[in-house]
Amino acid sequence: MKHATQLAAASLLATTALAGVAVAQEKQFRFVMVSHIGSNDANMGWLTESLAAFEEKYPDVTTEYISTNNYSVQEHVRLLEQAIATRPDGIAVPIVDNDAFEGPLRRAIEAGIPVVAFNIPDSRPADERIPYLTYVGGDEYLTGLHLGQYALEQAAAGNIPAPTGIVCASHDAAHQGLKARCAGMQAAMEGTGAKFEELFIGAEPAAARNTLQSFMQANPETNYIFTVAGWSSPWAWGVANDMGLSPDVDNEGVTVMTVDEAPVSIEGIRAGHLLAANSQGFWLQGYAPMEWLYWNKTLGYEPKSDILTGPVIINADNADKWAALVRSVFGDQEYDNQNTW
Amino acid sequence: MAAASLSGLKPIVRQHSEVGVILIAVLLVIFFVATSGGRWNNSYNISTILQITATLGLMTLGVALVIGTGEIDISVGSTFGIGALIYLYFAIRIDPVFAAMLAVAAGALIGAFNGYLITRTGTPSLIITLGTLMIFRGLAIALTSGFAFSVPYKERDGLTYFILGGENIFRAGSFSGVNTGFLWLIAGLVVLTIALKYTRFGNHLLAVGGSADSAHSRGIRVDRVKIKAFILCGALAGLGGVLEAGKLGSADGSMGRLMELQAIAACVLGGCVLAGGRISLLGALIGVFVLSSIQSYLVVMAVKPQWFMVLLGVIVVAAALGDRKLRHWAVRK
Amino acid sequence: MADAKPLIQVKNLDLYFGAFHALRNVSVDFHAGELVGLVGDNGAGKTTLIRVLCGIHTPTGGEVYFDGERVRAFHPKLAIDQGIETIQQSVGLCDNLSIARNFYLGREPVKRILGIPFLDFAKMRGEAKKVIRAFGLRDNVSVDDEVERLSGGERQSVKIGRAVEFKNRVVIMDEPTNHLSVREREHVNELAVQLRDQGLLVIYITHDIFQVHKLADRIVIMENGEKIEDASTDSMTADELEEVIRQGGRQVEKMEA
Amino acid sequence: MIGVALMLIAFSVIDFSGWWTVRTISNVVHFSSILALIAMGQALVIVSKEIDLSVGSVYGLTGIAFITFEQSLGVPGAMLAALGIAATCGLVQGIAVVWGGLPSMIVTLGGLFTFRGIIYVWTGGSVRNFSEEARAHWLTRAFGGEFLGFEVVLFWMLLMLVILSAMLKLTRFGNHLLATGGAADSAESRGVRIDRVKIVTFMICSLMAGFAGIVTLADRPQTHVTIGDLLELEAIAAAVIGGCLLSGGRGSLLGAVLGAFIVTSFRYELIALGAPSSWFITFVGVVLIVAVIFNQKLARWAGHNV
Repeated sequence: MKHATQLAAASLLATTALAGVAVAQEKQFRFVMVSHIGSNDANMGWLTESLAAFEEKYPDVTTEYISTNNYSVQEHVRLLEQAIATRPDGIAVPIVDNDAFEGPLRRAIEAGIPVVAFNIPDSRPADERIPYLTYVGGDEYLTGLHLGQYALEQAAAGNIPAPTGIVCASHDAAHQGLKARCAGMQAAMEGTGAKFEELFIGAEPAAARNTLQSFMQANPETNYIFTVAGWSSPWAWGVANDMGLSPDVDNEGVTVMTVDEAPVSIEGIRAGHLLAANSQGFWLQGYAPMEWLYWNKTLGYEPKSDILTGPVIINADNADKWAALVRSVFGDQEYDNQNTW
Repeated sequence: MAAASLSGLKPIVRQHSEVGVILIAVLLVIFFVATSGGRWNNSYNISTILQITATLGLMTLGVALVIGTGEIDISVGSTFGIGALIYLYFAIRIDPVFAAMLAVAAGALIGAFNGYLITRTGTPSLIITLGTLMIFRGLAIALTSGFAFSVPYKERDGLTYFILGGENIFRAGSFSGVNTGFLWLIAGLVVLTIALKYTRFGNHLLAVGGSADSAHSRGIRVDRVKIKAFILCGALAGLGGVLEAGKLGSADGSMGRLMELQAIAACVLGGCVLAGGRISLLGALIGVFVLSSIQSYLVVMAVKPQWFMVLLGVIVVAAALGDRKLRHWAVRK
Repeated sequence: MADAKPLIQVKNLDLYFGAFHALRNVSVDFHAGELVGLVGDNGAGKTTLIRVLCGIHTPTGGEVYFDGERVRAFHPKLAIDQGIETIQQSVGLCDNLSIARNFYLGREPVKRILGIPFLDFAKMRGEAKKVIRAFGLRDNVSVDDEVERLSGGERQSVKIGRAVEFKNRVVIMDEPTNHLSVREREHVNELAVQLRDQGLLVIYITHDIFQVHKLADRIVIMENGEKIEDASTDSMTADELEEVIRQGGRQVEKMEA
Repeated sequence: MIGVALMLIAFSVIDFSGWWTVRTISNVVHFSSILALIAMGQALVIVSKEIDLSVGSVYGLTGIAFITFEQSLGVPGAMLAALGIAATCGLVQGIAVVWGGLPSMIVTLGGLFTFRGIIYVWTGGSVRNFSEEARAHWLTRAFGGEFLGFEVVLFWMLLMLVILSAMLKLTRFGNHLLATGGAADSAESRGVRIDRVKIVTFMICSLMAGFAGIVTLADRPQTHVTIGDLLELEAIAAAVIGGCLLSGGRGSLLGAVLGAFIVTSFRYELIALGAPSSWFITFVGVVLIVAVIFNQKLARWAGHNV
């Protein structure tokens, strides 16, 4: 009994200590970002960094970052409802699923809480969609599409081989955004006659490599690998390298592409391992929604169009500049740590 | 004096296994109200917690019944997901009521499959249901990569949609009301508690969990009782899936993922003995409430998402330990 | 006093548990109004035999007739429905249930309310209390208490009371006097004789040949899954029977070797 | 074992893409070895009649600790510290199970969440890299390099198989472990300290999972915080397919290794057949059920009372 009490007391203390930070300071506004980019996704760093920068600039605003730890609509809606229950002054949320998010968001908007969509918009026509203030973010489908088109341009220029088989390696089969990236890539590759496959590799590194290797073994015509997360690109490169498929960017063997402006993506491009990545402007996706919520609260601004932060192609030509930018946000040490090549 | 009055409570704790979890729930609620400054204890949040309690609770009732027979069912998370997908697929194409019945029937079928394999082959239920957990999770993921499973928000305002997980009834003043799923849960709790305590089926179920050999020697068809429990469990998980899908209007392949573990944790918190024979349905539901309250507290207090899992894991074990120590104290002379 | 036609007839019964041959070609008749002592050392197969009779095990080969009818399906439910009650050593009570619930386990009385069959608690409590008090249950133990709290003797009383209460044709007692005090033991033995006198078939299993010889009409001795002796108590003394067990045991061992 | 033979025959028959090629075999053997290391620990826990759901998280936590500590402690120090963390995970869970009297399923479920959460809190969602010097360190090569044309993890796995099998069959502790799982009461009445046996078994299981994590990352230090996700399911499946009975007291480490091989080969074969890889989960489930029933029938046929 004694041990149990101590344990319980310790955990409750830990909770209050963490919570205390949020309650202690007197602030005028409290904005909440409810995200599906969680502890299992390195891109969370962009969003939390930009929220911190925003708080620094606007000392009268508290920002909170709430996220699921795996991609699940069910869980995400639950978090959203609980966030609404705290009556924040503004909410930023990706519209992962129109149908599931419409109910709670309409209720929040009716209750006078301004909502900004980020990262994923409500894909329906403007008059049908959830009446949020605006959308800030990229476009998952375009991310895949533009990257695919860029690769075809490079192939036409003779820098890389023409596609004979493309695999879109996805780490979460339930994540709608990842499916949209693959769909974009597929659309770009249509007409080339190359075989396109979507492969669910899972998020476990050893199992993912095993899966990808098995796939490459069974489908020897595959020569483009598109990893829909930056952190899985070294795995794909490693598998192809082990199999002697010359995965570096050259006119033979396999070509690897990925997404995100993460250090691992940028450094992969700089080292010649990766052809290109696609930035969605993650830093802006954290900062800009807060800015719009603040302006809406203080000035009554209501932007009349979506604000696109991407996609922007990162390739060997601009990777150095990207590296400098990202270093300035994360700091040198964190940047180097995140480079897992 | 104090010691004497405390030991006077022992028989109550001994006979009502839910006392421990009620105590934990009360203490937690007091703590949450005191420290959250109204962020936890507002009507909107409470109604959210009750909504989670409703769907997870229906699943937990079924799991508790299976635990009562001395078996375990960890496939319910996948059954929940399959139920949700079936409901959404047919609700928009045929009719919500028909779809709901189909989803519950599918759940019952999965339960029957589990029960049949377990009783027929005498294999541990943990392994069989682990197998079906994976089978139907894979199926759910495969299904959702081919079709969209959703019902648009605007179309979800008919009476049938309302009954199957619709929004906020009893809305009054500042109280934002509860989801109809909660009524299903209460109905399930009442019916099953009566069935468990006051009917032959309940007596047989507990006897099977207490001592399958003794029950068998008294002429009880142990296998049939177990299969019935699994069928009920599957059907309840399917119903939970329907209500969750009815509320969300959409589902992905991860629907219900990890809920099986929460359901088992809730049962243990609520005083169900995993060895079988002693269960408390009310206790299990309060266990669900405790779990969803903790989760919601961490969210509304903006605990960093990284801490979330650590605290959840530690609190589940600590609460199970506290509950056990309390019961230990009550049994001691 | 026994009927000419056997109530239970066992013919060439064989039973395997995996590779283990638990019953070997056992044939034996039991008549109504007879008290049969079934004797043998531990592992001789006596408990296995009666577990076939009360439906727990299904035999691998051979036939069982009840009242002249071939028994084709084995399940305790069927046995109980036909009036075979068993008092077993280790099974029969569920620790987690109350005395009243255990008493009626498997044949619970119901009362219909709105057409739904609810348990008839008033009857269950009343009857269980009446019978069990007669078997010497302490006054401070209520029929609502869990069986877990009873002593070994009290548990035995619940089982015997239950077997006696329901009017049956066969009562099988498996080591009924284990864990009992001397007084309780005499009481149980008297009951066995009483039941026989009421015209029931009583099968009394024990390894104490001297105790059962005083009660039984007939003794059946088993060894290593086989029947090795079947004699009326008039024809052989207890000492002679004990010698058979000794000899029989040795004979079988030789055969095995 | 019969199962493995049947499966290999089946694969050879339905083979579309060259099952019997060196690269396929070495690919399957590599991941099988990693999974087998975890499955062997799991098998020991199952033999003691408990279960450990936390192995996937312990695998991840240890691996990430190894990479993170390398900067401050160097390769040998990081390795020891990481294994120390793994042992602590096992110790804490074992104590909660034995002295707290809680079902191991609940405790290790808590462990699954807690250890994964610790990874998140500690790393903030991204893993640091492994320096060039560390990758070239002889100890890293010893655990992650190649030997005789095979990944060295295969030989580590075989070594652990021999050591643990010897421990289980030839030592007093092994005897106590089997007795604890087979009949805890009887074991206790013969003076076996079942609480210690169980705690040590949990520690061995966590150590094996941690060791697998280190071996994996020594080979490929490119990882992510999701490392070890859902591996517990594959490890339990491997142990059960290999003939561990959940009723405790019986189990074979060689079986667990072969079980890991079956699970991994199924993944390969499914992908080779062109099935969507989400079906893999479904198929592991099917194989699990079929194998457990098959093993049980086999054991009963052989005369065991299970």
